[in-house]
Amino acid sequence: MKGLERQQLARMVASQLPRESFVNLGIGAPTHVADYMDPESGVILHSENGILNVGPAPALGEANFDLINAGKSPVTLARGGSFFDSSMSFAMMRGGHIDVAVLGAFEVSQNGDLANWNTGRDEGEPPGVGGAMDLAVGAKQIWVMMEHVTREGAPRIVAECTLPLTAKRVVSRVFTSLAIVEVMPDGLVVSAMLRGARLEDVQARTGAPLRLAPHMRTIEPDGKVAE
Amino acid sequence: MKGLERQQLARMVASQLPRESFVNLGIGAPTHVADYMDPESGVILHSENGILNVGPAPALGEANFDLINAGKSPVTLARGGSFFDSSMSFAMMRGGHIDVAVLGAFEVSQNGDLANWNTGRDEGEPPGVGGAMDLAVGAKQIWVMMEHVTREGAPRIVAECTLPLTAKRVVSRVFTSLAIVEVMPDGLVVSAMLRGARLEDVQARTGAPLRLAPHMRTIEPDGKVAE
Amino acid sequence: MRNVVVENAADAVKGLRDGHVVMVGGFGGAGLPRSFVRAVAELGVRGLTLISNNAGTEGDDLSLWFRSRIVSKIVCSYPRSAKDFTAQYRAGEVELELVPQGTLVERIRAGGAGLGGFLSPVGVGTVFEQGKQKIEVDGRTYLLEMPLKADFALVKGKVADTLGNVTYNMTARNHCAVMTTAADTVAVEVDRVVEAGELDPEAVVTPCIFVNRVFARTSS
Amino acid sequence: MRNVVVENAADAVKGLRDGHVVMVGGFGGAGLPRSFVRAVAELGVRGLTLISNNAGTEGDDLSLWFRSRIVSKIVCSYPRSAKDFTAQYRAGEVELELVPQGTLVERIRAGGAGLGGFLSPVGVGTVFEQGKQKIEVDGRTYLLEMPLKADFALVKGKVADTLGNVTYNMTARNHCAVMTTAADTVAVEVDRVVEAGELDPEAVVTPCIFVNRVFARTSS
Repeated sequence: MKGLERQQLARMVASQLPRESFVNLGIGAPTHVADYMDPESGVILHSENGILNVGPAPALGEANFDLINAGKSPVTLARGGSFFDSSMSFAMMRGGHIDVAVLGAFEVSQNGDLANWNTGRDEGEPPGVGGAMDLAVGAKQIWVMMEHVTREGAPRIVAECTLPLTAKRVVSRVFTSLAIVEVMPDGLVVSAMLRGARLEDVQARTGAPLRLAPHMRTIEPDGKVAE
Repeated sequence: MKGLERQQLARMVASQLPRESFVNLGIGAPTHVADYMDPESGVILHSENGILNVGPAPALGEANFDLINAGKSPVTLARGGSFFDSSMSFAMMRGGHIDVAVLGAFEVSQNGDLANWNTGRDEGEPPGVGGAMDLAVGAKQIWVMMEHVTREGAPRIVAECTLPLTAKRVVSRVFTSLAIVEVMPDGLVVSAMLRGARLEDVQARTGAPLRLAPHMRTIEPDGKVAE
Repeated sequence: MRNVVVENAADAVKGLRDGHVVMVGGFGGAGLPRSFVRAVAELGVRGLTLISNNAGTEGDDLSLWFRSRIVSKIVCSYPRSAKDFTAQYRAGEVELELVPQGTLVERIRAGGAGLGGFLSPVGVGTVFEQGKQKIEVDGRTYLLEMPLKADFALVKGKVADTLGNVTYNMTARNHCAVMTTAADTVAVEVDRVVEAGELDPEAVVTPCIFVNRVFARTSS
Repeated sequence: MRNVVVENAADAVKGLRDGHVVMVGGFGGAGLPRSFVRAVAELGVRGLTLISNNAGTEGDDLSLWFRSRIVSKIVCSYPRSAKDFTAQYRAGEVELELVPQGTLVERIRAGGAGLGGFLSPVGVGTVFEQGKQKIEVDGRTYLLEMPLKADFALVKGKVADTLGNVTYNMTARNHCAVMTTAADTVAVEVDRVVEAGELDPEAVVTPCIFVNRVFARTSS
């Protein structure tokens, strides 16, 4: 079953962000969400190294290495943006001022536990945590975007995380290459599925019980979500 | 025995401030220290409501009610001054960044306990503490300036404070209308006395044992201290 | 695009209800949002908990709230020279939680920054340690101080843009900046509103994420 | 009048000794004081504890300190893509204290602000709670985090005046501003020095009280 590519997944997430919300896009795949955001949405992007209202990537040759995002890529400042120090930036995050943080993940458990900072494998590098935990604990809503299964085909949505946790009971919604899954107090609910997929297809690739939302939506192969 | 007037006391304290030090002058009598400071001393004044490098009082008619000191009197900003919020201002104080805080006091004990926020009497007003405690705990050196005795003639330098404490073991030096008293680990040491005063005169007006410093200085009636 | 400018002070304080916790900026008159103070007095609410450095002195400052009897508790550092508050305090009609100023502002910052509290050396060995947990770290004693949050924060800025970025005027910044971080609804009274992009991004003191409503005292 | 400008980077790091704790600003290359990094590498000191967000990548950044083997411990949040550090870490030649970034910066702020620690919700239920005291407040669990202080803080500003007031350039502000509050000796590398009074008092980010030495990369 062929799921959404990374770019289509990014488009899907972008389309779901609340208008005029303050959003932090985590390092990696979530960064691409910015490329699909409707400028009319009024969404304001935060970067934890000290920017509010991050603009698009600079034109070729116009990068300024004092103007980078949390992934250390050059960015620009949008109109009405501001700079601040890390202490204020993490106060924004930990203090619940960010409406949505979109994060990548290795695993999400059925009760919203998040594992996204450490693969638990020795990859020849020391561990690094960066700002992952602060975002995961602090933002009002934590959305995860990830491939539905690992490269080996194992579920990433699991009954219980096996990898080192980033935070417990924080994820509220998971966007995968196959579905949108809501983490509810009484379990996981699929609120949208890729066109052509059936619940049993998605369930077979998921490590925890799923049920369908009363109002199901369809994800088009280009990442658009039809009501 | 006639001691220094408030203005002469202020001149004495001003002359003792270390060159280029960062100083907070408490509300009340300490405020007058600013009037006697040598502009060449390079002393930089802090005000806890968010100013570094407080300048002199404004000319008549030029007061700006957004530019006030901790006593809510209009001030000016000296060249190279800056404004900041209360959170940074009290971080400066609590964090030990102020070299000297000059505070008024009701009582100072022989081990440096300070009582300067509450007379313990019902004066018909609710209690108010302001920034007194933060300064008393945080500055590198706490200097007190006060009349040597109360209006009724009772000592203000005492064996043990009777009034509600501001902080314990914080005062390092007391400037009074009669003497400069150093608070040492092994007791109070008089390092300067008003011209014509004898140790027994000062001791008679002090509630804890005093001894003379090996090198005594003389305070002139105008507040100048002769080596 | 986000635009948080409201047309009048009443709109800025809309939703403020009986029993709410309200932070009000200002040190003396500097940073005091006078239009909001009046607007709240006119709401007819009751039983507010007021968090502010002072309790007003007289006239159209926070005295107004005490004269209108809308405050049941105040958390502050210096409620002196406050005639109306004093009368009610002495009559036992209003509760006072006195907090050293630096602890007050740090508790507000902790609330805004999502901390559960902090260890302060201030107040150890004084009456302010009563009722607080003492924690020793490296041989020094600290008091565990709790965060403060509010339903509303009302502060005074200098210039805001339409997104809600704010600068302050000189010492009027005082408690205002930190209060904007610690309330569900944050309203800022300013002298002037400009378009987004007109403020220097390096000189913005309160980024717009903290601000819900902006009211310009004089029209923009 | 106070004048903290020094003529060269070596003077800015003078007094930095074996075993010192040294904070170095920067997130990636932004805010990294490269002249100071080189100057310290040339001092021939040993056994430093380095507090910084990263551990360098390659070239003339903090990698230099690992190549010169002058660091015995690093406290940081993200020591990835750091070839020289990684080699020493894997060989057990350097100790790593990994700290979530927000906790790292808050611990530095606590050090600078004279706090004995703070309660953070970050890391609860993860490996980061190991060895830390847990404190429950209003039914929520927090970790007690300890302040960080240093002998030296080395950061990169944009413009400083002769008194030591500092502004930063865009995201180069990052950990630099807070590090200036938490060290005995604070040295700031800037692009340009101006006379006292030339900076906007409202736009100064680091007031001069925190700064001991200023070095202009290019002559003023």
